[in-house]
Amino acid sequence: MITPSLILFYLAGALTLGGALGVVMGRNIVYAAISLIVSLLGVAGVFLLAFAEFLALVQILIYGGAIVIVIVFALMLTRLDEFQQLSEHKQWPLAALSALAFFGVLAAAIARTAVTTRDRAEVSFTALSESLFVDWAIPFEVVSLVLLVALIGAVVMVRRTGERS
Amino acid sequence: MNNFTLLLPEFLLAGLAFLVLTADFITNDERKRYLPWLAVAGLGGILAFSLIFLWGDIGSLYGGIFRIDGYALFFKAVLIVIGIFVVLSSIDYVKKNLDHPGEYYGILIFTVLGMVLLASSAELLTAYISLELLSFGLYVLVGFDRYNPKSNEASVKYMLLGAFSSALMLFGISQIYGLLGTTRFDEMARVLASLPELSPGLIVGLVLLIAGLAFKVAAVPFHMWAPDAYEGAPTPVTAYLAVGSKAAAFALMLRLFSEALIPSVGDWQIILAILAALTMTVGNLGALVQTNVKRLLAYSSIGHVGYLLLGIAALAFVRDDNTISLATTHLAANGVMLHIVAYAITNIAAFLVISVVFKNPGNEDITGLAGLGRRSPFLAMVLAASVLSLAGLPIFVGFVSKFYLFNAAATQGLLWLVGLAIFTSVISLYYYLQILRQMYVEPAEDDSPIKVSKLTLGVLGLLFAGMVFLGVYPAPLMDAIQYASDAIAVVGSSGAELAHVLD
Amino acid sequence: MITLAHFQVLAAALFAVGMYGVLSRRSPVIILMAIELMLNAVNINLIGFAAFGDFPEAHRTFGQVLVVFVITIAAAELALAVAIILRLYRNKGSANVDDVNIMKW
Amino acid sequence: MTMFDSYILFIITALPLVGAAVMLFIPAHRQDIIRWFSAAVALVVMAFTFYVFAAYDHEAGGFQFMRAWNWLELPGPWTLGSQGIQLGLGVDGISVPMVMLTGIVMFTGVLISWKIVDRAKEFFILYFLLLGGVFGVFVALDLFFLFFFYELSVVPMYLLIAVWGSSTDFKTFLRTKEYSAMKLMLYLVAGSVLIWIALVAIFAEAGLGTFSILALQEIDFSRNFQLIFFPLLMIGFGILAGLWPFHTWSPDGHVAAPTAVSMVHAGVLMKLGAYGILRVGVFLMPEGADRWMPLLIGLGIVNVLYGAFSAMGQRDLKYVIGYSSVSHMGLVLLGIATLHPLGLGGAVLQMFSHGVMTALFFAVVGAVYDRTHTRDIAMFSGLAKRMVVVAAFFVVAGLASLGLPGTSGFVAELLIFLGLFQTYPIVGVLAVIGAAITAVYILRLLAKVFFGPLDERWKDQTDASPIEKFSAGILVVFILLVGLFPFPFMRVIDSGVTTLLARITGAG
Repeated sequence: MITPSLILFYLAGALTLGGALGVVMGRNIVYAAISLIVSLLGVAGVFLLAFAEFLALVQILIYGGAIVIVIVFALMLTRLDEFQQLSEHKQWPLAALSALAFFGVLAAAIARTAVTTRDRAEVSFTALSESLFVDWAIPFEVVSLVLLVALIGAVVMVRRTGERS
Repeated sequence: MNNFTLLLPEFLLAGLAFLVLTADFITNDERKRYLPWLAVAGLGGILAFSLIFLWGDIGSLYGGIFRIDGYALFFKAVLIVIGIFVVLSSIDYVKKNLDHPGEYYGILIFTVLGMVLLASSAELLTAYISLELLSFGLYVLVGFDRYNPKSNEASVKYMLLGAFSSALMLFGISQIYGLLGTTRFDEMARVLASLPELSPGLIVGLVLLIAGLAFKVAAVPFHMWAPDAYEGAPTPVTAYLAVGSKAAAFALMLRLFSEALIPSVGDWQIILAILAALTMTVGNLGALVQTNVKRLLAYSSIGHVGYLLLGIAALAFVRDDNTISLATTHLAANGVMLHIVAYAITNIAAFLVISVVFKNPGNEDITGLAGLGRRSPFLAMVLAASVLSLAGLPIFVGFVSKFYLFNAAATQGLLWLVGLAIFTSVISLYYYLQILRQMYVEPAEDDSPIKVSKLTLGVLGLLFAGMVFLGVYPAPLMDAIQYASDAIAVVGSSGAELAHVLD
Repeated sequence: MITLAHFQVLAAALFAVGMYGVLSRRSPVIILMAIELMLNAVNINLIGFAAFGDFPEAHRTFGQVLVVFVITIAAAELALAVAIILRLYRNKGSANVDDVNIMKW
Repeated sequence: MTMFDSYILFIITALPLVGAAVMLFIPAHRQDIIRWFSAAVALVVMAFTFYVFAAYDHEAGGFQFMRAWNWLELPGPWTLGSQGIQLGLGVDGISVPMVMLTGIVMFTGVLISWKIVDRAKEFFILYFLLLGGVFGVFVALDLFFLFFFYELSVVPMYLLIAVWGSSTDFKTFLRTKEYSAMKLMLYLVAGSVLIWIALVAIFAEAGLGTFSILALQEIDFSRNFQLIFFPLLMIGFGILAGLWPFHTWSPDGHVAAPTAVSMVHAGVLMKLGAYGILRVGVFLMPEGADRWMPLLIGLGIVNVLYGAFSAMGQRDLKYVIGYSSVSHMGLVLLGIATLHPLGLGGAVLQMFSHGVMTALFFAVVGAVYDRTHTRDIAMFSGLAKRMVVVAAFFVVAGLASLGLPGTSGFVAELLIFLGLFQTYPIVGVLAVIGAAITAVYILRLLAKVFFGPLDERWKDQTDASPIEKFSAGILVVFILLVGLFPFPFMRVIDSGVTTLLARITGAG
């Protein structure tokens, strides 16, 4: 049954997949970055359709904002023209084949796996935050350490102090 | 109610890392040489504290996502000791070749924390996050030789493939979450035991989870990052990569497979067995053609991952009629843990010798070992002992652990795989003997004796003593291991059967 | 009507596209973006299960919690990876950036 | 049993290992201390092995001097309770002569190695490790430890040959010591693969949770199991015993090895293989043994004839001895394969006899090589004129080798032939022919090298040094002792063989 939400889903899905294809097929890294934004916005749309408004917001802020900006900054810091000509491996048909095979297996598994479902239901924001900060406090703490390590690591990697010639 | 005092060692580890980072920040260059000693003292203190404080103290936090038991305690001790040895073997190397010692040791301690958390995780998300803490630290450490393009490249490659494997694993976790409704190990086991058979979606999830883990431990065919990463990384980090990350990943795998997935052992045993067969074969054959010592040891460690996977595959005896016997699960679990310890001691020693012998990082050709037997008899003896232990020859610990592990697997009905394992183990002897030959038979180009610092001598002496002592008298270690495996094996050694008929 | 299968198939497709990118491209930056796509596929899958799964409330929430963690890790991963790639780029010079051939063994 | 008796086997095995450990801490340049220390340890060990032989009660038979220590528990639902791995030691009539043989060769080998100056410390450490392993195999009553010591005795060989050995120049090609060492290692370790597989299979099949031979002998393994796994043991141990066609490591290895190592290797180590076939193969799988023995007969007779013919064609003195070892080990294998009291007894005695005799051979050849720096037979003539004592030793070894009455070889070979005639008469005839060929090449060798006119090149050669005389003398004494008074030896051996055969008839 075609419902408006289904049409929206297809739209968001097309955006997601189209953007994704743009990322992995493109020859130009700037276009790839823009395609990535498109795709990630599509994912945010999908989140909305699953009543995950908070996550959709997070998705737009973190991905659309932070992550893509990091990538673009990185490109700016390097000489952009070097990235104009991107290429594939010689064995890209093999990669395409394995990706297709992977999708085939997954699709078949989805088709043959009966899952008991119920109507779409949203997860309340309070429940989410309570779960995040109470039930999953340990992983949450650890994730903050992961971020810290990534930060220190990034600083170590890029900082110029003590640079040898 | 959550008893947070159980988490004290973890908090202390995080605190120690912060302390080292802060100390680095506020001290001048002269004082920075005390940083590693601060790290060692801290780790030693935390080790002692954990052993005294947590002994026999069993509990779980947040309804079982995080388990403090004998198994976690055992690995906590093993992993912290590994951390101490890696710090000790880094001191000279870092002073000579790397800058930013504070960040180096700080990140190292964070990865130790990640490993320790991994051994306690009894839930997939917690395990995943801990694994990422470990992996992120390792990505940075591998690239820590910032001005060496090989190190950069190793880091990039390791990071990209690590992230790729994380994605695979996460997809597997999402499937398991969606189809089992839980990611807690004990609940997973319960749900799995109630299923008449595994749905295709679930099988895909399990396979992806296994594939992701296989990437992390460099099992064939997910091993291609390992030789490059091992070669490019600073040598002490290579040791850490070979030892610490694998010990921790197998600590997780052992718990995962024996606590959560054991009811469906009939489905994954063959997957793991094939993975193990490929890994031990490719690893040992690949090592035959290597001329770079670090690459050689990388392939050898891939071979050893094959043996450990064999042990995991042998956690249960699947009979011809698809009934499962868990009567000798302990034997296999003990074998895996013993081999992890043996492999850890041996590899740290081998890499430490290599980091001392090879002055210029980036050029570790095997001929550089020529004449080591005359240049430094002690270093040569330790390296000889290490490779013989890796080859599984007595009187070194590698012999006992391989024998125990293979024996366990044979008892579980995997004799064909044991035959292959023993056979590849002989192949490995060939390239290990090449190392011996370089050291003792070939003459050196530069015959000057090698100066070895007292610290390195002490550390190597300790490791050598450990290799021989555990090779001759492993009983005390086995008692500890038995204590650990009592905590994870679902069915005790009473011989009870899990009545689960598949299909 | 949207069903769980829609989400699952979309996730699978996105995951496969990302996988193709990782396996076929030579530029580390593009590979990084492809990995982000794969992680987003995971998130779609999780969101789908959280919305449609016949679980108790706490377990449905967990699906979204997992997504939060994945997004956080993805962000950290990307920042670190970009830093490491920049370091490589500086040392090797521009011409060789594409030669980080991850399929070599 | 006294306190001392219960520890004697442990002491014999541990002393060389402890000695090796102690030597680690002696400074490398104090070679005099190292030599005297090694000799002292070896002498004490040899004395203890004599004691074991003398004190073994052959009338009681069975395993004696038994002692077991729990070493490792193995968790599992074992019916006997959790036994695990034990360091179980004990000797029966078969192992007692082997232990004594090892003691003799060990001591004489240390004396022969007196001249080694290059890295003497490392040499003696490895040598002692090797011998600790050999003793361990002969006294272990637990399959794990048997294998442990077996591997331990293999490991040091590589370095002993590759570092202290010598390469052989065959005009057309060079057989380097590294090549020989590697070949020997890979063959032996390939053999241990088969053994290892068989051992874990035995453990899994028995389901007792123990490796103790005494416990495992109570199990009647199924016929199929025995048929599949006995050949693994036979070939695996057979490789070390020089079984054709897996023997090619042996001449190369023996020739490349330094003298003392050749002595130990040909004299003792190859016996480990034959001993393993008996102790593990025949003892635990009598039915499999019974079925597979015709194959061993076939391979063994090839060994005898092929080894003898090859020895005849060699131009290198040491290769002659190397191939004669292959031939003589063939006799041992034939004796085992008869599964007849006479043949088996002969095989064990031949193991002892060949061990002493080959050690003497290699000691003599080593003495000649040290003085002349060549082993090419064509270069030698009339050496006896300058080296009377060396020649005399060689004659004794040669006569023992061709089985002259009055030497140990005679008794041993006679028993094997008698056993063969009782079971496989045609093979017996062939074996006698093999012995005849041995006589031909040994006598020709004697005539060419030691008698005849003295070659001018060697007119300044000196005779054996006192230390060489002493060590070779010990070996000569044993050759004659066994040849003239075989009964004390046979009594001990028979007690072991009888028990073994009782198992086969029981199973058959």
